Amino acid sequence: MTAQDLIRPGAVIEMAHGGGGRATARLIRQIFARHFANPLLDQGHDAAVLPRPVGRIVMTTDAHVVSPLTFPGGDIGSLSVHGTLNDVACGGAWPIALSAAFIIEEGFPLADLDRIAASMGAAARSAGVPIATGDTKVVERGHGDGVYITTTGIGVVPDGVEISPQRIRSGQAVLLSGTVGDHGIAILSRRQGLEFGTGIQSDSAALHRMVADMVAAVPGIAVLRDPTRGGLSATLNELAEASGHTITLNEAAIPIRPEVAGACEMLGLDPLHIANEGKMICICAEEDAEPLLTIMRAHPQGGDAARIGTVGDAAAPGTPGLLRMTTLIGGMRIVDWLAGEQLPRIC
Amino acid sequence: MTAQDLIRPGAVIEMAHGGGGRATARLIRQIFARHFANPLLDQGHDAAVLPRPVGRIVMTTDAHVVSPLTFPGGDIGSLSVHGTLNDVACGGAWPIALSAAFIIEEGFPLADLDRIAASMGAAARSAGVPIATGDTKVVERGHGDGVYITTTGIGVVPDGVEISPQRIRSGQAVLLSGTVGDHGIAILSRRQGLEFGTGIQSDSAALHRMVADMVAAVPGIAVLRDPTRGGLSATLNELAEASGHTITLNEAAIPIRPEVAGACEMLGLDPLHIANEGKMICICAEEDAEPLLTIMRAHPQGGDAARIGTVGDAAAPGTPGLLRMTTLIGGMRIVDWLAGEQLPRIC
Amino acid sequence: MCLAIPARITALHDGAMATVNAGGVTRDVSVALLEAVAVGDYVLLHVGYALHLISEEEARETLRMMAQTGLLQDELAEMAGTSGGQGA
Amino acid sequence: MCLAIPARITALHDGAMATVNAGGVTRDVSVALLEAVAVGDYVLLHVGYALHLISEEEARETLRMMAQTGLLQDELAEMAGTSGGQGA
Amino acid sequence: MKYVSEFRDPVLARNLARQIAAEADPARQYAFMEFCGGHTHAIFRYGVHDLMPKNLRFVHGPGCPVCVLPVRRLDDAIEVAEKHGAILCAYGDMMRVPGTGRRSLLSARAAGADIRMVYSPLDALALARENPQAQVVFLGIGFETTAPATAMAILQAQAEGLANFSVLCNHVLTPPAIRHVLEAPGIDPEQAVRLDGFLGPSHVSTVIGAHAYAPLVARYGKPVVIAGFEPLDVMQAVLMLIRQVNDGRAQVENQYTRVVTDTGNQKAQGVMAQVFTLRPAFEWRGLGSVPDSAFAIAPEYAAFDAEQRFPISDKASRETKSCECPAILRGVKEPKDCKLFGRACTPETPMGACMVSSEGACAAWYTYRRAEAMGTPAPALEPAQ
Amino acid sequence: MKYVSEFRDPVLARNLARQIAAEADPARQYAFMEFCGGHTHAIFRYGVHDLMPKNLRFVHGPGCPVCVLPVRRLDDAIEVAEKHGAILCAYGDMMRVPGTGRRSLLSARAAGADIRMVYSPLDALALARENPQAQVVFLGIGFETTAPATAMAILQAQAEGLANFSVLCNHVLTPPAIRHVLEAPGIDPEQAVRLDGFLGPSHVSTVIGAHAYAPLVARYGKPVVIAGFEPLDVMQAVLMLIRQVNDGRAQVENQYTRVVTDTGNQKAQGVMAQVFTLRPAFEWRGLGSVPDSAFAIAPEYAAFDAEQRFPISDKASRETKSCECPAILRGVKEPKDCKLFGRACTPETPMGACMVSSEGACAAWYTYRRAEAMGTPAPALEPAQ
Ligand code: SF4
Ligand code: SF4
Ligand SMILES: [Mg+2]
Ligand SMILES: [Mg+2]
Ligand SMILES: [Mg+2]
Ligand SMILES: [Mg+2]
Ligand SMILES: [Mg+2]
Ligand SMILES: [Mg+2]
Ligand SMILES: [Mg+2]
Ligand SMILES: [Mg+2]
Ligand SMILES: [Mg+2]
Ligand SMILES: [Mg+2]
Repeated sequence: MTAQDLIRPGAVIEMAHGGGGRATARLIRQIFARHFANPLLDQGHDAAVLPRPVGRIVMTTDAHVVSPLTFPGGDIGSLSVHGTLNDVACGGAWPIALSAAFIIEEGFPLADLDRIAASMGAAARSAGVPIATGDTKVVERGHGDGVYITTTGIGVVPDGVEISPQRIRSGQAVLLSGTVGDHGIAILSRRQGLEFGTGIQSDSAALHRMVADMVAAVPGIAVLRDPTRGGLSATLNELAEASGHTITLNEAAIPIRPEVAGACEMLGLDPLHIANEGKMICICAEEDAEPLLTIMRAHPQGGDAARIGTVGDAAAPGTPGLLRMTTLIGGMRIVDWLAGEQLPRIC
Repeated sequence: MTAQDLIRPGAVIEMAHGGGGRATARLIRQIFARHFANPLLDQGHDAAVLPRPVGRIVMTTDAHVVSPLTFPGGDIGSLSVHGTLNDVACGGAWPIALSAAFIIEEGFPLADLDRIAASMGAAARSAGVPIATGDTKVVERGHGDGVYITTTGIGVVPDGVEISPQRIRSGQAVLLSGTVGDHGIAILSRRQGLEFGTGIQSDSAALHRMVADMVAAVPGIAVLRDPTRGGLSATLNELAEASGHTITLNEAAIPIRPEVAGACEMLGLDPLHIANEGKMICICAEEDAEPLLTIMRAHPQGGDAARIGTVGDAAAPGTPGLLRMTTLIGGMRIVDWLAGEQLPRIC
Repeated sequence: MCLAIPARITALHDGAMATVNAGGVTRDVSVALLEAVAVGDYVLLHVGYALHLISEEEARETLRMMAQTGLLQDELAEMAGTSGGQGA
Repeated sequence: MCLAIPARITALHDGAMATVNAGGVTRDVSVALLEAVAVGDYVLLHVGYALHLISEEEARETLRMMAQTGLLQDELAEMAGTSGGQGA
Repeated sequence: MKYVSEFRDPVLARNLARQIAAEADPARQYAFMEFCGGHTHAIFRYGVHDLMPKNLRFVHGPGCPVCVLPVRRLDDAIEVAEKHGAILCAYGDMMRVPGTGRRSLLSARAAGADIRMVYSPLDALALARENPQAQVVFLGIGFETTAPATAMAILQAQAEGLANFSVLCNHVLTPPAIRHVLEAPGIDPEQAVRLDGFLGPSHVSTVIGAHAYAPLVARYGKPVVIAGFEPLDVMQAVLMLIRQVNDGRAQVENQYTRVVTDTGNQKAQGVMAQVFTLRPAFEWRGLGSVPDSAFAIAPEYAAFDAEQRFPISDKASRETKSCECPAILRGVKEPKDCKLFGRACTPETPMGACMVSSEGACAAWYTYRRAEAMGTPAPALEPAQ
Repeated sequence: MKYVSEFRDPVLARNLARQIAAEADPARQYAFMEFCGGHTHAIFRYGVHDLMPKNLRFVHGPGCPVCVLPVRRLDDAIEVAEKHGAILCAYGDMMRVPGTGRRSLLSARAAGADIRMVYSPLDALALARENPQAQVVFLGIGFETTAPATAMAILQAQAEGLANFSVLCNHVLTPPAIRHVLEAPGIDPEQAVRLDGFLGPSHVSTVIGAHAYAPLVARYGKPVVIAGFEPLDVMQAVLMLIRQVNDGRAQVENQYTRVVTDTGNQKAQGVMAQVFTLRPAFEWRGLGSVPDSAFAIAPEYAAFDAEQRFPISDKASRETKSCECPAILRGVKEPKDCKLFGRACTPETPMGACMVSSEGACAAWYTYRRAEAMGTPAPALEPAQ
């Protein structure tokens, strides 16, 4: 039986595809194994055996529940690869393997699943990282949202690299690899009931190659972090809190596409709260800032890299570090965490 | 703010808990970090850094979507630890770290989440394996089923251990570590609309310690596999197909609790299709069978271990291996994969 | 379509309902299709209804006949000094 | 509650609807609250309705006054040979 | 499990096998039809075949209600759920059966219809109570074993005034079907199956009683031995059939005396008589139209009749082309005679009902003995002892 | 973005700051109330404070419809969704506002109520069209800016004959609220806030026109300068207010001439007059009962009035105890005067509406300047230039 037999017009996921019987085996073989094919996955065990790694291991996981499943610039398949590779890269590590667990809703079109798996396989291949093992579950209609994908990534950290918020120090530079808010606004533009037209594409991309070059040039980078859910503000607030230092941004220096700014004006959103999926924050010594920006800009994902702020004084003992910003007009304000979920507003 | 503030009576998961802002940070801190506390997780990064491992790495992942979330003998929290540790053990490996990704439905009681996280933390501690990193997503009401947990495990395989269906040979013995069907029947007994009374408890348990002893004694074990979803029949059919060998079971030798047999009679189910979550199939050389059974029986999880079958001839080239069984009355039949999902029937 | 299993009545309830135990599994079922039933009786259970009483005596007799059949044959064969029926 | 943004009308449709472009973002909105509107007009957009036309001329005048205010002050200061107003 | 395990005993099985081998006349061919799918299932699941002499053949009869239900009736059920928005309740057995265009209840559910698997009509009643704003339709299928429970549910609904409960009634009757198999109307006598006797239904007989088969035996001169569903029951009944054939007798005999009496369950018979009425004829898959072979809901209970409540459309229902189920159900073909068997048609991708029901002949052959059926070498059989 | 970016220009901001510093009389204290939450938001988000002289104070007024909506009206909305099973449509702004027992629309949704966030009343109309079997209720809140859209939706529903659409109308009016702040009825004059003038509403004024404030200015002798919502607009309007104060003038002036005219949008005014009727009085959070300050749906459109359609119960709605919102909304207290501010009450765990709305004074202080408000040392301010 070929994939075409399984993915015939109108065919959808049924509970049987998750029952653990032959239907499950066939689904895995005809969709996932076909699109992800690589020597590790092809071992066909419940657990993949990887060669002995050279260095410390980094491990990270992310559940991807994006809606809609396909959006300008990507889909949940490629996103689930990029999102996890970037977290591995945030550890200063080179990714060596991914796992992928699918939770699929009964009734989900097999053709859509095939498309998503193809995109996921392509993203992993283009990143050069195998999807080594996986799992497939089917849940009843009304207990899912098409498909959820949890990817876990492992990588190897070169010796001498010690990425940690504890290494944040006064006077360090805060770099950002490109424009803010592209992913979140691309998603919002396709949300039911909110559709608006825009040329904005998600920035979803794998950053491990750029990061590898950065780490090779400056092993002493203090922090790498991808500002995903909760945006720049959540990520930098976390770092300010964890490090006990005030971080001051310069609003005028933060790269943003005009359409993203426009959509934020329309929906009453702060672009600093909007998710990114192909951006990296880097905190480094002042003297490393320019060399790192040069390296970032040499990568397609870092073309708009900019220095967006500076680490300030350590906060008073017992008080957390603050994130603040010099505004466009030269005032100063706190940049707070997003309170609750991101809700478009009219006031 | 203490956990008691978050988990106040009647408090439920809201979308904000997944928004990536302070509510997410607090949820993670007050529930997950509290129950899972260990030095790796406490690094507090998006990616955990593990010490340099000694040996090849094994990686496995499983999405857990069990309903009901709590069942006799366990809950989704402990199950998600055991299920993945057992897959690591199936690689002949010693588990060194777990990741845990949560997909939580809006409206899910925080007290239930706390209980599940506590059970998960306890299972990981008792297994001696840290939950090194995690992720939390919240989906809208009607897009989940309380909570789904995807765990990924990594482990280290001792040199010389090569678990693989390709090493199955004629004449090898098929061992099973205990009774079949306990988990699946414990779950079914609590399914809505099917409730029946039974003393059956899920067998959910971590088997890596038993496996470590087995592998230490017999590094040449051909296959280890936990017969979970799809039961003994799915797992052994997979092995028969992958190895190209016929496997013959002896129905009279397969351990089964009387209540499990009774429930299967009542629902018209085949116990060989029912899921187990604390059992291990081992295929080994004839002469290793008895020593391994002795080791298994010395562990609380292997008390009922038995030899249940024998690997037969290699199938004709181009035809897959078959799984068959000498029946109770001395006839012979094929044991097929479960067709479709497991449906209680009346005929 | 006629899957039915033997179960023992362990309790009787209002509305012609009863609790039964089938091989260690308990469930509430209807006994409305039976004329009379008592705790301890074995019944044949089908789609939530008890369909018929099971006769312990008849069951024993059936088993006795099965046992005897084979034994008789063996004994006859032994007596005749030849081997029994050839196993299929 | 009064978040409203400037947008340019790019097309007019039946039922007093129009497509607008706001900073590169397009959306269909109602222009039923306006007396008259033409493609190319800038309008103030609020909860899916165009609320008022924006006057380019007035906007330019406002900006001119802002620019002049400060400049005037600087020039006066320069003329007087003293420094300008102290920044807060 | 009492009354179960004893009847799977390997020592007794060996005894019975020896006795059968001893008594079967090597000069004869024995062809026995097990009418019931339950027997088919037991024969395959326990490998009873392997304990039988080579000159004895089981012919698998039409006694699986899932298998004989015409596609049209399943299409109706899907329509009731999809077009009329009812909550359709069905037994697990029905969920995977392919209707027209290979659509099943499961695939209709995957596509959004509200279809629930139930274990008992009592569960459907409970759903009707819990969802007063919805229509709850119970898909009633089965022989005389199952029909009384459906009738009871209707009486219960009436007593409770449950106005949102109804039954799509497809209950069928055993004796008329046996008669039909024997008469084989319109079938070339050369093509009709040669039968030497019947394994009589187990659980149907608990309801209708052993006497119900007497007129058939008298008329057609074929022995009927009512047999339990455990493998030893089947073997003992085979022995009893062999003896009747060898003796030239044709009688109703009862192997399953622990549950089957001569007159059956008269209370259950009464309930069926009250709630149901005989359809003048009913379409059986494989058998065609069989007179007096099915129940409809009696006019007094029309309020609970889904066929009355919902305007069920005329539609072009289609059996899968080249599915040989009809011939197999009449006992004149075997699954291996079907071109689709084990290739296009498997339990995961069934083309006919006989491949879905675990009592269907095709499913049984595929699941338990496909190596033989498909002509690949049968695995070497260890000695049964 | 045209008409936006220009009004955030740092060079012009520096110019305006210098001019204000130059013209502000160091011997005076200036207290200007920005009536609108939109101004409050702009002042905090852009740090306009930091560009103002020390003797100038912004007093944050009651012009945030989310903040002034009494808990009772929110409880009603939750009741309509929970008890009457309606699909309740609300702007994102309302979703997190705590009602009685800290229940919000979001928590009611998490508990199962069907509550949808909409961006426009047109979205609510679309939902009513798509769900003909459900009741769709639009929670209408907002000032004169927002009310015309609600009125248009009602007219559209009428034109389409959408029988399942209705509006829970909470629209409030600006001039009566300004009058109320100035009169401070029942407030000890010592406690009443001293104001030197008003930043007049931006977008309300596009609808009602600049002339609408003339009677207030005439009667109370306080200058009003209508100002745009961009930071430069605010700064220029402040300069205009300082000049009026310095000159001893009290006039309506219009800084926001690019959108605000003397007479406003007369078509919008006409639509409001057609669909709405004035309530004799309406309860404002903080202000108490304010005469002639809100719209109800006119009797001609009663079919679209959710207050008429649903039997909304009398209930014991409760504001959070010790929440100082009422005093803050009158301008007589500041968030830092509230014991809960930044401790029990934060944007994640708001105790009052002023902490939820991004236009609320408490949320603005917490989000943008809490270091100062909570007495921890303010972060050192880099020079504005
Ligand atoms: S194998 Fe399939 S298609 Fe062929 S007769 Fe059987 S059910 Fe019909
Ligand atoms: S801080 Fe909270 S409780 Fe205090 S006045 Fe503001 S909203 Fe009310
Ligand atoms: Mg992660
Ligand atoms: Mg990530
Ligand atoms: Mg798995
Ligand atoms: Mg859904
Ligand atoms: Mg990250
Ligand atoms: Mg796994
Ligand atoms: Mg597993
Ligand atoms: Mg994450
Ligand atoms: Mg649910
Ligand atoms: Mg496994």
